[in-house]
Amino acid sequence: MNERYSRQVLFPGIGKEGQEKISRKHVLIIGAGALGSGNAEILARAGVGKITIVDRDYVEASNLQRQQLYTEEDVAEKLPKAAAAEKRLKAINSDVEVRAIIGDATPEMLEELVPDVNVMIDATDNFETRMGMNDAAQKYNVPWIYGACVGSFGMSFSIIPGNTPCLNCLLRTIPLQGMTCDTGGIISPTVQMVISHQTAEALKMLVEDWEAVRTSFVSFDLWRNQYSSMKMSKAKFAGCLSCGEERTYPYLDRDNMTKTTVLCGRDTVQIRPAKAGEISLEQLSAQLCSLGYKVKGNPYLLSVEMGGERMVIFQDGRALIHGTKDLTHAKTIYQRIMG
Amino acid sequence: MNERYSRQVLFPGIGKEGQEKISRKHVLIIGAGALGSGNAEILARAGVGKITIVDRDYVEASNLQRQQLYTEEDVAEKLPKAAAAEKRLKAINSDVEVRAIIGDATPEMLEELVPDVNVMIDATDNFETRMGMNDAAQKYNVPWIYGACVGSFGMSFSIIPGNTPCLNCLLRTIPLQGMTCDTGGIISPTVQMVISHQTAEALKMLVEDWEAVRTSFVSFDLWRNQYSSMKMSKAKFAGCLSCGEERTYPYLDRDNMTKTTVLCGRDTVQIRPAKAGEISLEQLSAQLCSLGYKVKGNPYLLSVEMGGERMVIFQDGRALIHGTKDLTHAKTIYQRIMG
Amino acid sequence: MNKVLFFAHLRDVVGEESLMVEASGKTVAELKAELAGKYDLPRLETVMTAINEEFASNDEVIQDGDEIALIPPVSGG
Amino acid sequence: MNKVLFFAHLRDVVGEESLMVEASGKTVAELKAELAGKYDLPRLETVMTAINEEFASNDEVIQDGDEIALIPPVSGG
Repeated sequence: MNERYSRQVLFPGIGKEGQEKISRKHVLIIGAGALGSGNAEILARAGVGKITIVDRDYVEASNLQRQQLYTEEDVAEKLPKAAAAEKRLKAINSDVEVRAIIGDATPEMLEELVPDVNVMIDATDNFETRMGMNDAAQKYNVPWIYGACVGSFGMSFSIIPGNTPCLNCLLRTIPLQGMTCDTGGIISPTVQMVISHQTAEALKMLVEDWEAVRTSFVSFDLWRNQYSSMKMSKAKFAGCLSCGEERTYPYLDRDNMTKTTVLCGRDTVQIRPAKAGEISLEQLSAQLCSLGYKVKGNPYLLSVEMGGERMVIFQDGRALIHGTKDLTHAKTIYQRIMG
Repeated sequence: MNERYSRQVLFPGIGKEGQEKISRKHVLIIGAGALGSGNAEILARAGVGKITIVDRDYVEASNLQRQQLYTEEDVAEKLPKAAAAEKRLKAINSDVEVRAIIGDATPEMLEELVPDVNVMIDATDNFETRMGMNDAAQKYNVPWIYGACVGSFGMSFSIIPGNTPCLNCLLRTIPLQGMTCDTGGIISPTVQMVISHQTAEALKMLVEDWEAVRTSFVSFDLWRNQYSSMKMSKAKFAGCLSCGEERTYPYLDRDNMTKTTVLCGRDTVQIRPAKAGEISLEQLSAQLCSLGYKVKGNPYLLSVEMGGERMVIFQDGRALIHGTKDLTHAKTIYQRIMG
Repeated sequence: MNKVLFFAHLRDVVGEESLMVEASGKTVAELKAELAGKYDLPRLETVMTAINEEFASNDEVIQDGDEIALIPPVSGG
Repeated sequence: MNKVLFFAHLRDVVGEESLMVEASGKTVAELKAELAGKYDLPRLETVMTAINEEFASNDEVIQDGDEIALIPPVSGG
């Protein structure tokens, strides 16, 4: 065994045998933002055989406060996050095979990637992608670890197909608007604590210590000194369309996904959420104002200035992003605000 | 305010005013190992005005599994940790003033550094240095944050002079042998969770949100899914020599520190612990054997091969390190095993 | 009586970490509807509920003395 | 009866996460001495003790039903 991993091999939960298992495993990380870069760094240092990391975004100045793989140089070069992550991960551990994918984790991509991996880590920033990951995990029997955070509040839950409840059991539907780091802010310690939980769970899964895997749903608030551990045995929903007996994997179906269209000749992208529903423009407006965005509106729509683009949001959740023709970029902007 | 910190300013616990305070503060980090490198990265990303980081060691291959500022190149160059940390911290955030000190955090050094800082972070690996930090913190009225970990087990406690109990109240004496990462192993998620707690507390102190500072002693085990929060109001000890009414700051006194002497012409350093006491050679031998060290012994002493050096430990805790004349290096080796 | 604990932004909206309410005999959904009306809380349908630190569905009936926690799933990452 | 919880390496030595013992009327120091003898536990003098999640000194007297946690300070970092 390599001297490099000696302190980890000394830990009885891993040992020599565990380290050998880790070195042969493949982890898929969806997202290379705060959670993604931190998870990837820890797993690369731990000597995971192969890491595939997927992200659609590039490195910006506002990422540096919490996204640990990136430097000021990456911002200056506007590197895609997946590419910048790959560069740093290789400098950290040249033993690890890193595959960086610059793109959106669509149902098609998940169906291609998930069957080949041992563990998947949630490091995305929206529930639509998470529900796709949840369905793919159930379909291909891959354990995955939900993680999310905003402000000083974070949460994590380990999902093992055939054993634990799944994310769709818990939520039953995609929340129409989740709190994101772009609306609620974030401090780096919160990110790190979610990562601690996710990577501890990942290591247990990689060494196949299934008994040690946490069965409770953890949530915590570092500023308010709260920590809660919720038992989940009653959460499994027999009629769940993702993990129940009559499963259909609804979130692997394109028809149930957010739709993005370029509006011809207008330098504008239209975003239509999968599920129509009424959002409270008044609440959203107050929230965005308090965050310092320039917001104008009437009872039917809101118009928000965001750097180079302007987003117009309608009551049914539909939006127009003016100033871009890039579908992925437009979706990123939308989900940053709408979750 | 810089766009760079926008997500942190959005968090109500920080805000614009908090960010300005952070940018004017000075944090002292004792140690640039696992806890030190992680704390330094988070605080540099958060935009702390000045960070002073002290470490006596250089980067080795076995550090890379958990010490997040370092790369394979730093190992190849055998860079001192403080210097390697400074290099990476500057690439991450050129706004932050970084002072790297390559050396041992002796009482003299602490007396020189502590009066100038706003917060001190414990990232050392032994109780002797911690007790010195504790005394210096009390003497110069500087809040500091204890943190430690081994295996999947970690702990943290915020110490505010004049308010909370101090480390000497809790321990009353330096533990003769603490569990270290060199004897019990360590996984990176444990390190990260201690760092999460330490940096959250540091941010509260830097923005002067004293009400939010955690008053309980946190300990947790990530592999065993335990989390405990111990109330500490009854822990303050009136007769404490570090924070009580008749305080003497015993651990700022050279006479109470471990003594290191080069034995003339023998390429050997003698280490004499501050406090004489009987250690169990039998237990220590069993522990070191199970960790894979070559150990020989008799009822009076143990002899342990460790890389290029050989350490001979006597029943009263005294040790000879053969194969070096470097006092600091010898002390490092000793405290790695003895805590 | 029942203690209701609020996590994340729910706490900011309510302005308290916890409230004492009379919820015995009500379902989780009924309690959520009542709180949503009183405090202008957004989208409580997808907020997870724990009764005595155990996950509870929206149709579970609350007993006297039960401690209820409302934990909103967040999407940041 | 009293439940005693063991953290970190103490748990490895004892082989259990917790034990039920009769400690009512004993001081923390007495309980430690008893456990140290029974399980070959090292250096319990500096192990921190919580009674019902509150720090307890070595001379505190344990009541029936108190839950005791033994938390060894560790030095790794």
